[in-house]
Amino acid sequence: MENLVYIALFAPLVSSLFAALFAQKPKIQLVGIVTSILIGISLLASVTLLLDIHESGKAVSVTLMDWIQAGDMDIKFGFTVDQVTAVMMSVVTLVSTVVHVYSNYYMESDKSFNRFFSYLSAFVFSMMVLVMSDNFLGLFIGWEGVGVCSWLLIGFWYERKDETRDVNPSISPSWAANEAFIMNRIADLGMLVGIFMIYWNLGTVKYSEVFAHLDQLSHGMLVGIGIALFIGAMGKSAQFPLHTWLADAMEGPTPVSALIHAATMVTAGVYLVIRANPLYSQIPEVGYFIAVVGTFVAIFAASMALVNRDLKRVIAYSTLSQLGYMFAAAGLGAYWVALFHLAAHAFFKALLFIGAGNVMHAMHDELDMFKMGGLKKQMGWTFFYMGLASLALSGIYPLAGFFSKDTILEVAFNEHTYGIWFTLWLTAGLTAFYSFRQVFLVFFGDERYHEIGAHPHEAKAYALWAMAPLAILAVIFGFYKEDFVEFVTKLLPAYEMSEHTHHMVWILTLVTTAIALTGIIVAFIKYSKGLKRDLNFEQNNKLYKLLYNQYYIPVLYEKAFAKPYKELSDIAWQEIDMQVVDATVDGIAKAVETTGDVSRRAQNGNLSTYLKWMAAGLIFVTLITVISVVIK
Amino acid sequence: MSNILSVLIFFPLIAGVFGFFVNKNSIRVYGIVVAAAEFLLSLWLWMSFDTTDAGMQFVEKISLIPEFGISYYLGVDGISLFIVILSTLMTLLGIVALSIKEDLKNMIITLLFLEVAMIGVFVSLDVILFYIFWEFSLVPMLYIIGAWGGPKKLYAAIKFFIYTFAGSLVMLVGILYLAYIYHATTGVWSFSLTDWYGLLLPTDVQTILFWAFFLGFAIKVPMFPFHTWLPYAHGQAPTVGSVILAAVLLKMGSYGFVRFSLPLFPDASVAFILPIAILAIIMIIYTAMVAYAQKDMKQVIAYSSISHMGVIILGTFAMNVEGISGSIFQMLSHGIVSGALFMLVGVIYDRRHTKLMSEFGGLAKVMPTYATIFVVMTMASVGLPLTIGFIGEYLSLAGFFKVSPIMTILAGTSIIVGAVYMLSVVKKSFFGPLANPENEKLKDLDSKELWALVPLVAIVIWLGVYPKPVLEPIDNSTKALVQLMHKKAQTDKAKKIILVSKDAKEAK
Amino acid sequence: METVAFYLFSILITGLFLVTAFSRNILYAMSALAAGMVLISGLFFIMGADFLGAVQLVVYSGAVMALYAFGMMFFDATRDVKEKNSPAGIVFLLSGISAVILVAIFAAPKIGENIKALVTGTKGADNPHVIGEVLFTKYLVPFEVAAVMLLVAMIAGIVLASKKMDESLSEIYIDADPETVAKEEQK
Amino acid sequence: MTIGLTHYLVLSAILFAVGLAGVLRRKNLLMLFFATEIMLNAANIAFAAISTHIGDLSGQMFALFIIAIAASEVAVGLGLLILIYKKYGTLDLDNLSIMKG
Amino acid sequence: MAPINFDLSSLNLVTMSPMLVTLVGALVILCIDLIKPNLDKTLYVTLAMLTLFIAIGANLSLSTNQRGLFDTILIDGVSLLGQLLILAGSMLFIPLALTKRKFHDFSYPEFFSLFLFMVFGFQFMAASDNLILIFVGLETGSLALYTLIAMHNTRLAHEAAIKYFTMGAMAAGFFAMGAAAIYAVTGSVEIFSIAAVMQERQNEIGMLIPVIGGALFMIVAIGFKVSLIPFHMWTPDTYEGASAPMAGYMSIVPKVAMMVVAIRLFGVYMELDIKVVKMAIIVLAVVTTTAANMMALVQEDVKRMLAYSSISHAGFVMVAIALDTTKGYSSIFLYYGLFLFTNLGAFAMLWISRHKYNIHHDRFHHPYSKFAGMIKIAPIPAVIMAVFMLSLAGVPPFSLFWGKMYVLSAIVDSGHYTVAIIMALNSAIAVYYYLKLIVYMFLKSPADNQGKVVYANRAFSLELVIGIAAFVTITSVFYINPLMSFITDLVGASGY
Repeated sequence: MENLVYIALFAPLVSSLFAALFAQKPKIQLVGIVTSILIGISLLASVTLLLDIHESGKAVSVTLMDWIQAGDMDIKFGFTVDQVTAVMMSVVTLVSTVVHVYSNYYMESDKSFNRFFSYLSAFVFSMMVLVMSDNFLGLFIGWEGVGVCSWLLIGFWYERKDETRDVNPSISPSWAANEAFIMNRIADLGMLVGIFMIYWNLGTVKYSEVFAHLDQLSHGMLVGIGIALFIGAMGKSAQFPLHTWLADAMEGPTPVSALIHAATMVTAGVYLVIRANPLYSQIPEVGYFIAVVGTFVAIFAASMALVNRDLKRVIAYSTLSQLGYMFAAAGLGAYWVALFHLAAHAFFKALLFIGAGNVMHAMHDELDMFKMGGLKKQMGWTFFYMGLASLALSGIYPLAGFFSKDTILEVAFNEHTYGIWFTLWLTAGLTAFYSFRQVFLVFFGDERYHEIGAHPHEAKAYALWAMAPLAILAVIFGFYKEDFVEFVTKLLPAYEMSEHTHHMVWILTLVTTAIALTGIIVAFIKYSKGLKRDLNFEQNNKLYKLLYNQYYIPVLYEKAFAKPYKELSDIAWQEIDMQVVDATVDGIAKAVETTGDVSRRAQNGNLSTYLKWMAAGLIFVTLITVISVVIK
Repeated sequence: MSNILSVLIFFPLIAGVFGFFVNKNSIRVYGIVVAAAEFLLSLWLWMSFDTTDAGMQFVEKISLIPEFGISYYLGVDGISLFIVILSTLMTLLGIVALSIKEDLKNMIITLLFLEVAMIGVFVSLDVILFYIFWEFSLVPMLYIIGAWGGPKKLYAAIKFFIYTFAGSLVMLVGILYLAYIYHATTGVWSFSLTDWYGLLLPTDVQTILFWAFFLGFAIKVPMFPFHTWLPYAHGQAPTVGSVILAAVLLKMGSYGFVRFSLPLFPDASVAFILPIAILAIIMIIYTAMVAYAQKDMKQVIAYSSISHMGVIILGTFAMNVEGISGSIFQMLSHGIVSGALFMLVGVIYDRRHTKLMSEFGGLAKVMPTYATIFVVMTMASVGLPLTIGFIGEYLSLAGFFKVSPIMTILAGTSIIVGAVYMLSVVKKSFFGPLANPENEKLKDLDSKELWALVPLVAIVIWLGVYPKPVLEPIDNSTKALVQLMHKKAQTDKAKKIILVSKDAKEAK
Repeated sequence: METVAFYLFSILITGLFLVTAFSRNILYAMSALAAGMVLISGLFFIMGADFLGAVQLVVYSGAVMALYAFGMMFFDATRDVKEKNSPAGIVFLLSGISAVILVAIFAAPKIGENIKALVTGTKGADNPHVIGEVLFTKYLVPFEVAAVMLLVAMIAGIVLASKKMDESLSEIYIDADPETVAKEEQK
Repeated sequence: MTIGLTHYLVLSAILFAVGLAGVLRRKNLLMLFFATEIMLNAANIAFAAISTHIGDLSGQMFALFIIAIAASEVAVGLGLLILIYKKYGTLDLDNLSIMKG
Repeated sequence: MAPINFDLSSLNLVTMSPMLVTLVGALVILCIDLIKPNLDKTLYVTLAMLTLFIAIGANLSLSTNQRGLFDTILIDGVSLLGQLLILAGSMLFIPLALTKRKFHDFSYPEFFSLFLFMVFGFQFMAASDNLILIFVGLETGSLALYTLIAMHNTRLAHEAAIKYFTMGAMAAGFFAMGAAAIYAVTGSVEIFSIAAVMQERQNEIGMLIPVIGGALFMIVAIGFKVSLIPFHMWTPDTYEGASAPMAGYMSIVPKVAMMVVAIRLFGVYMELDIKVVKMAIIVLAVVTTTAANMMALVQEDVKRMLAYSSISHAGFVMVAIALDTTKGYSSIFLYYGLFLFTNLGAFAMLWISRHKYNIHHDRFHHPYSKFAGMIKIAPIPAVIMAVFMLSLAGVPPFSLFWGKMYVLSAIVDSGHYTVAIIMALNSAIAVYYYLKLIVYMFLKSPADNQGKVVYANRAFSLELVIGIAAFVTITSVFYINPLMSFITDLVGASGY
């Protein structure tokens, strides 16, 4: 068993190092193949572990070696594969495998093909460390590791130059990469603080020991730890107000978006909350706060997706919105529900992104949906996949999204948090609308792509085949809900609906489905026949502009943080460091020298002056004695 | 070989003198061979070092001036061992990477003399001996900056010299006062540190002495607001000068805090945690901002050094094993990482004769290996886990969290602001289009540079993943140190804050 | 009698020395100095320090003044000297304060009453015989050293005033261009 | 009113001040040397008076040696003056100010 | 007239033997010149060396704490140390006469004779506690010294001699008046009996005022000789005008002699704990060190800079007098012992580069720019000069560091922390101007026509002296202990 753990963990690392060997060489197809196979091996190992744990019900723990030992701190590289981990591992490796295979197609003409695979596999490794670690600091390794890989991958096309926000809202890949990294770092500080609190209060950072001794801590301390860890989660999962990086992260190659910014990395925050469920279940008020934040992000992000024209950004906002759902569930104590939605979302959202990748290829990297349309003809399969994924996203029976999202709404209802329920319900409608707005704009209507001279074509067969597993899972995953619940609740607290909710389930489901359908229908009416732009509306409607400009938050951040920081830095350097601190030092030196220069004037070469000074010296010495007598 | 420390000190000295007789054309090889031999000797020191022993090892004591209690007293423990190795390593790599053509012979001989002073500082257990090496280290550095530096080299060199000299003179007065107290208490003169450790000082005396020593160390570290010599020194120094300055010389200050201030004045150290932590936090945040404002790549690294040293100081004043071990480890890590970064800046400076980031952009395309190593070092610098940079920073901050959570959070912003300026360097220099036509023909790293940099990359990752061989001896000695401090502490506050680790408590 | 003599002498000495210090004419100044010296020897006689008075008369008023007179002739300084004297204020201030300090030192303890012979020194201040005895016992060494000092002064005077000093071996001032100088140096 | 020691000492102080004033004021070196003689003579008076007063010979001896010293100084001083007179043709000390600063 | 009888052995003539040796040496040189003129100066140099050598021998053979010649001569540890330093400094100086080029002063046989007379005078200053003998000795030495300076026979040397002489004459007046004031209340001119009287009557205010006033006048006279500010004004000019070795010599030997006098005289005050005098000395010393350092900063000529630097060193050492501890007094001798070699070495380096033409500057012979890029032209001299500079700056492990450390330690031991810190920080100012020379030598490019200029006056004896000085400066750590215990024993034995 332990070997499987190591295989699952290190196969991606080997894969990454292998690819790194050729990082500076021109494309070698073998690299793509080998890495895909190695990730596939990791997938096999993960699934085997999953099944094994399913059978045995026992977690597998291994300790690789010592890491940090200082004072009373003893941190080892330890890995535990339990139910939650196994699910996460399987999801991660599955999506990773698909994305690796797909990337062979997507990146086929990129000159940094090998480098890309190196980064991508490194990401998988980091993600595996993140989910498999048995302690908070190990999690933090993965946490930062995925951050770096994300930075590398967002900035993959580093050579592109900076644009203004009007031309490219993300400015440039390298800019977006830095933004992502720094925003994550802000949150990581919170996480680090949480870890410090845990260490100094419990003397360990190992999950099992920490959770076993939580009762030793005061409530206030628990709240503190809970909030600190959640701040960490907010960064990685791009929750408000640290959300802006996610949309900008779409500058990375599309497979990256599929893997990192949809299926895996961004869900790390949710994973953390789920993992720390013994903690959060003791502090429901923090949980409620998390739920509220999640709910807010859900509708907030969905609203931005309504009007955006950028194919990938829409999906990014949708991801954000779905992450909100997950947090809502986790916050309300329904950890398995959150995990279930996490997995389901990973499948259909990755599918959606990969589909978007196909479209981009066809459109020569054009992302503006207003310049597409009618692609259904040329790209039947892609249309099929994306449509399927959109349906899943909208929560239409019998697709995976239906089960997961519906359960979240039920939980919200069950907790009597009707506000949350209502908001999420409304968001479901919005979700359906923007998903299908996208589908219709891209695949239906008039063929606007001629204007940009694109010659759309379907993706290669193996790429399409690679998408199949995701599509299949997006369809069938929902039916495994019962098994899933049974499996994970061995570890996570079982969440039981109250009697009342049980009675209401049917009504709730109907209501939810209804609003989803409404969304789809509205989208159909508005966009299936082609694009009719109301320029006046686009230019003058305040709400439209607000949404289109992402509530002006990026601009606000630019103005409120980035620019002042830059200016303050300049002041710190030019005004304070140079003019005050250094000038003081130089001033002292200067003063000494000036004093010397002045006093040498007494030495004017004239003997008479010298004699006078000597006589004055007598008086000076007398004065000193007199003064010292007087003072005494 | 029980006198290995003497060998370590005198081998480069003699080799440096012999260097005068080596032909100019062969001096480079000579330098590399000598530095490599010295490095191997230091590795041998490590190999024969008993990692379980927390006390001083390889002790040598020869009375020099018995009249005044001054002796030639050497010893090494876990705290100093690795800084010694760092010194020899950085000297070796510095010589390997030397790109200077002019007066190469003088440079290599100077470096060897500098090595003597550096090792001497870290293995001296006699305070006067320590002071001698401490002061003497300024001279070769002055020459290195002044002779091979940039346009403002003289200003920079003299500023460096006088500033640090002034600080250490106040420290000298402190040393003499402490010796006087020792004499007054015991009736004999002694300058051995181990003797002084046994001295219980009244708190008001501790306070005076603490600040006297503080000034010497703080200028060397350099702590805000005594830091302004550093940007000049780095900005003007040749690559090898910056490398050694950042990697080793700055560590003298922080080493001094650990070796002197903490065990000699535990109560005063505890009493002044607050002001020093405030200074450290200012160092961290403020200098990070200043670094962000820089236009010169080397200046960024220079200011980043100050920022990182802030974390080290904070860890030192955490008064618990975690923090102090962390800060010592961070000294090593900063030594390696900033040394490597300075070398990297030197690489591009050799090619383009400018360090202004506005001249660059898109370098990753023409110099991929260079960019890769730079990014690795950047990541180590910003404290990415599994690189060497994380462990020290984490432990230092974790240690200080026990003292003050709020201040630790403020100090913890170093991981954010650090990322801001480092990533902006990477972005400005390596990313974006290759706008400047002068950059199009740049050559990637040559073998000489690779030989210098690859070992550092290896160390960065090795110690990031498996720090135990280094951290364990450090930790052992730190435990002993903290225990000593706890034993010596007189005020209740100090007793409370100085935190002896559990296993040390049990052992007692 | 003593009182009258003292005041007379004091006033005269002070006046003469003031002339020495402030006269524009060297001759006057020197004459006043010589006269003052003579009068001081008079004071010594009043005090009963006869030997000292005699020495003062011989050495000072005789030898020293003769030397000065000789020097004066050499310098051809019989005419009025034009001096750009320093501002009198500072001079008077400094010397005035010095005088005050001295007076304070000497007058403060009412020395007249306080000073006693505390040490059994050599008695007989008025006896040249005793002085001779003391000079060749107790002060033998200073006396010999003083002899050496006078020898030194003699040699110094000879050396400094000799013709050999007219041309310097230590320094050659030339305004030639640096290259010639460098060549010169290289020889 | 008898003339006590104090009278002599005050006279000595005054003469010292006169000599000092001369030293400080004079620019002609020869006349400046005159003034230094006044200062030494002032000391002589003090020594002689004290010596007489306490009946101790050391004071007189001191005065004696001061006279000897004064004589030697004159010799050396005149030698120097001759030297510079030959070089500069004047004894004004204002001319002797090449070295300064 | 009754004959005066005394036992010759009671005179204890041996106490005078070192002085007699120098006196004889001086007279022999004088006589040789009279008998056979135009002998080569090497003869006189060697004769002078031999004389000094024998004098040192005579000195070392003396046992401490004896008086001789009617108690006028006092041989105690301090006087032995003082004489040793005077003789050693003189021995180091004399070989510097043998230069490659011919200079005016050394061409006189009288020079060497006068030189030995001067040493003779200074020896008496160190070996007596009789104010009369001190005064006579002082004047003997000083008058000879003025002459020696003038004999260099340059414009500047004449000016230097005149300035030194005139101020010296005034200082002599102050010395006399100070002695008179002290004599007035104590009735003695011998320091040991002065001390006894003061001890007896120390509570009488009428006693204290003249005693303190006398001390003030003495401070002026002593301050003039050891060049404390503001009595220092002659120092830079005289050093600049005198020949380089003479300047180096002046920065040590006369000062040592005067320091011994100061120790004897002010030691009485310190012993009785008269705080005002202590205060006056400390303030003067601090002012001296600080102001001299600041003025040295702005000099353009190395010799002048070294002049100011020796003023500041004198101030630094002067503090030790006010401490009244054995360690303090010992550290004075240690400091001057080390300073002797380093500073004379530095001046000798200037001497080696002295040439007769005013090619660098119409006034300065040793402007900084002359040494630019010296490391390229003459690496070993440059390194040696740098060693001297670093030693003067107090950078370990060179010799003066130990001196500085001992003085500072003595200051700290007696509780004057502020003074210690001011003095320590002063070293930081001082290091700037020493570094300036190093910067010129090592970090600047040589001027075009530099050529062999830095070697202009090179000769074996000069190299030997510099070699010895450099050796002593560098290897200090090995002999500090015996030296220090030697000094401490002697000083302690003298009751200080």
